[in-house]
Amino acid sequence: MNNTGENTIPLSLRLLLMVLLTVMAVGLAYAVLSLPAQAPGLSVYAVENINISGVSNPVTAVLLNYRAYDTFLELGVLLLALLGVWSLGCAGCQHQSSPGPVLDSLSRLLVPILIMVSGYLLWAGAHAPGGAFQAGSVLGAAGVLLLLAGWRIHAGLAGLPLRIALVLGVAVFALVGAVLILPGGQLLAFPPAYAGGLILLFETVATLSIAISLTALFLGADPDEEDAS
Amino acid sequence: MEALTQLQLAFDAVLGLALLWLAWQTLASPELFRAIVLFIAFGLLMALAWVRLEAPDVALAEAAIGAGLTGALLLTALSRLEPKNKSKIPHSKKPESEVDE
Amino acid sequence: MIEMHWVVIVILLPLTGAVVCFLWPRQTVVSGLITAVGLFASVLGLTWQVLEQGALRYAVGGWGAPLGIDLYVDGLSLLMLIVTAVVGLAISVYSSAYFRLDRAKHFWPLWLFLWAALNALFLSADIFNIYVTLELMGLAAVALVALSGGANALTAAMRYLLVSLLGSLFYLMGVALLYHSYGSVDIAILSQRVESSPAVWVAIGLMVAGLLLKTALFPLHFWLPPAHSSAPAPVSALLSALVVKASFYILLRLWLEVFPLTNTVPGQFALGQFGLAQILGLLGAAAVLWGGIQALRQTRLKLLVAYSTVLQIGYLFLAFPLASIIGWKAALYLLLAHAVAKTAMFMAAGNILFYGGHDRIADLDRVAQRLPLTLSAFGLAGISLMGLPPSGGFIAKWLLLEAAIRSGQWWWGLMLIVGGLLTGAYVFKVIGYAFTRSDLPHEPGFVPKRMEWVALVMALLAIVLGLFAPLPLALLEIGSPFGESLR
Amino acid sequence: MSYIFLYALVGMGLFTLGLYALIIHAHLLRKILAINIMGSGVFLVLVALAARTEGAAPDPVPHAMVITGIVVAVSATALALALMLRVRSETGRAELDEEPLSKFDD
Repeated sequence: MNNTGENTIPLSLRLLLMVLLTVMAVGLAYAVLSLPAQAPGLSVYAVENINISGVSNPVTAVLLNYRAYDTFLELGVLLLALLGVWSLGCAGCQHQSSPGPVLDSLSRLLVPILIMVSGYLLWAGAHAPGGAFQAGSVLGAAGVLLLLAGWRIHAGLAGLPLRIALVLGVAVFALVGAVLILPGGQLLAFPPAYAGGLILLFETVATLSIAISLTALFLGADPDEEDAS
Repeated sequence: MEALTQLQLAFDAVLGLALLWLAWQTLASPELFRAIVLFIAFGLLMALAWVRLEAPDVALAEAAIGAGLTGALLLTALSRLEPKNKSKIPHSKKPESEVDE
Repeated sequence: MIEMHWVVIVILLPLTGAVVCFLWPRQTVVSGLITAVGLFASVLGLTWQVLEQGALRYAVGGWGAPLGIDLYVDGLSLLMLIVTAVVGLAISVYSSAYFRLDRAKHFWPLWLFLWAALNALFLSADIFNIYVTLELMGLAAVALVALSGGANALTAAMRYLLVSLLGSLFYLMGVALLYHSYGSVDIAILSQRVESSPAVWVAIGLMVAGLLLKTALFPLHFWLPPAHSSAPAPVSALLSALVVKASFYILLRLWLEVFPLTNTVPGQFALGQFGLAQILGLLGAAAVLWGGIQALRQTRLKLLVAYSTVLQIGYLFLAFPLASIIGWKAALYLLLAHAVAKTAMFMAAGNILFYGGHDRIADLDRVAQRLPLTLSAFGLAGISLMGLPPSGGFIAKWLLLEAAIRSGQWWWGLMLIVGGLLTGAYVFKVIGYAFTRSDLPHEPGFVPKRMEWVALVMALLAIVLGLFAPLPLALLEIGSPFGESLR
Repeated sequence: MSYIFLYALVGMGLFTLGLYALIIHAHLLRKILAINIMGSGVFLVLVALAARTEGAAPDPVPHAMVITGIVVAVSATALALALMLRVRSETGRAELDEEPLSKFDD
């Protein structure tokens, strides 16, 4: 019964694979150990520019200022994964077990806490550990909990409003990023005076988009289509 | 001070081995449900490793996304996978419709 | 005059288009087509700008490398952008007739996302940013393959996803080792700093392995035929024409700039790269043979065309052991010619499938009389793939042959002839069946004229490319991506 | 800073272990888990080596890269799981091999 599915590969091949992978692992280990024992990487640059980055948490500065373009594309990856999941339709999403009373009361207790934690993380990200991704995923966890407790999005919101919320992160990055070009700047170049505010704006929309995307990924299918069928 | 460093190193060694062991168990576990639970535990230990490596931002992201949401996604997928397992016999593949439109 | 940021526009426009298509599914085809035309024009704008000003570097966020991410356009990336724009526009027009609305509403956002990912990838000068674009491209491509539904397509898409993620992880591990060796992920900075060291060698090994897996070079091609043959026809076209070329482009870029032997003491490093180049050449030769033989053996048209892609990818790797400017140019011209011809060929195969409801080669049943435009497209594309004059494929092979002879390694040129003969054999096999009567009569379907004409235009373009070769070849000189001096 | 290299080596170990499991297991859910563990291995190498310089704050750039990587990984996992379920509903099995097996997973 509990066939792990690895029986299809003969032992001799598996041994060969083990030998090959051991060689690879030794090579990888040798490469790591041969690296210089000390290296500052880019931390010097990151710290040098922190005053004009708009935040004081260096990781947030990298994510939302120095390398904000990566973050922009990454929000694209998240949206794209959702598009992919929706295009697949959903196998076995229909029947959801009804939530027990424990889950119901648990969600009543936990959801407000998660929302608060998320808000804190979003705000704290500027100067302490935290930020849009952490806040977004905590908020997404609240959404997942709501789904588990049997909550479903209101049919009137399942179409365009939901889609707008999903693309919010990508759209605001693209729009504001492009507007910043107009005064003679570059894409996503934040003037130091406004950097703090702009980062907070980006983090807020990113948090919302990430949370809703993750919740929607958990749901599996496009709620608008689910109703239609 | 010396003792503290020793202690920390021992902690790191234990954590490192625990990560490898959990990964191995996750991938070798005969039951899928157990594998997923072990994977979530693996994610939480990863978060601990991020803390040790002075990466609290990564630790938060890992705990929330890596362990939490990925775990939830995996468990839901498993629950959607399993019920069919019991009722349905794998039907022989039906000849595929050859037009893709 | 205000400086136009074409570099940024060619990335933001398809993303915006994807978002609009996603928000308003009912108007998705119109929005998609407008975006495609706009994007084509933007790439022309960028071309004009680069022709005027030479290679461009653009610091996103205004920081500049190493702290920020740079975009960089030279002749090489420009050529890739143009190929993508031409093939992309053709695929957009074809798809506007191919998909019904229930699938068009999924196709367009995914396709525009893929287009954005391709453009971002070709423009990026940052190896970590390239990782993100690779994932963006991979996920979009997988979702597009799965769009045809059915067990074969879904299984192929699943395998493709796993392969794609695995390749990206190998690449990312290489990025990690390079970053921690030299403290930068910018290609230009790395090219100045890289020296021979164990970490660099392991990084090269990992990145080359990951990218070869994504490029489907023999023997890592196992995932390509099922994925490319079971996808909807326009998706097959864009996978074969563009997506496998994107990972080839990254490999080429790294090979030329990050892994080069010129800036270090000649010796161990140079020898190592020489050896690796020979291995790549051998794999390329094996791919030519294997892909050609497998293509001949197929009974289904789309699988035949997919194996032909395996063969053509083999050609590209023959340039590595030659390591000369003319060799690289030849490989890129081959890439260009193949992209256009293969698009035409997959479109033709799609039309035949659309018409007859199947793509069994033995039952093509006088398709030549019924779909003359489509069959002409198939034949003309075949001429370019075979490398007969005056097609684009001919010029590319001619250049590659010249490079092989100049470098004293004529045996690589031999593979071009072998590949050409194999290609001729499988193209004529299809055309032969297309003229003969089959026992199984068709239930003829309706093929929109637009789909036939686009296929034919692309096939004609593949031929015409042979007449205008100096233009693209001169374009490649901008920013001298292949180095100044000959080896 | 020996412990830094210890973590980096563990990362390499996870990478190798995941690759082994990815190749030998047939069940798609296991393949997806294996890919995720390989990813964790890469992330561990990236972050561990960022803290090499003694007494200084670790380099934030790899941290940001890993956060990006984690989000990419969860996106890919979600798509992979959805695809796995569709493969399952079309073929009756959550595996890749073409020919039906007599034995059934789990």
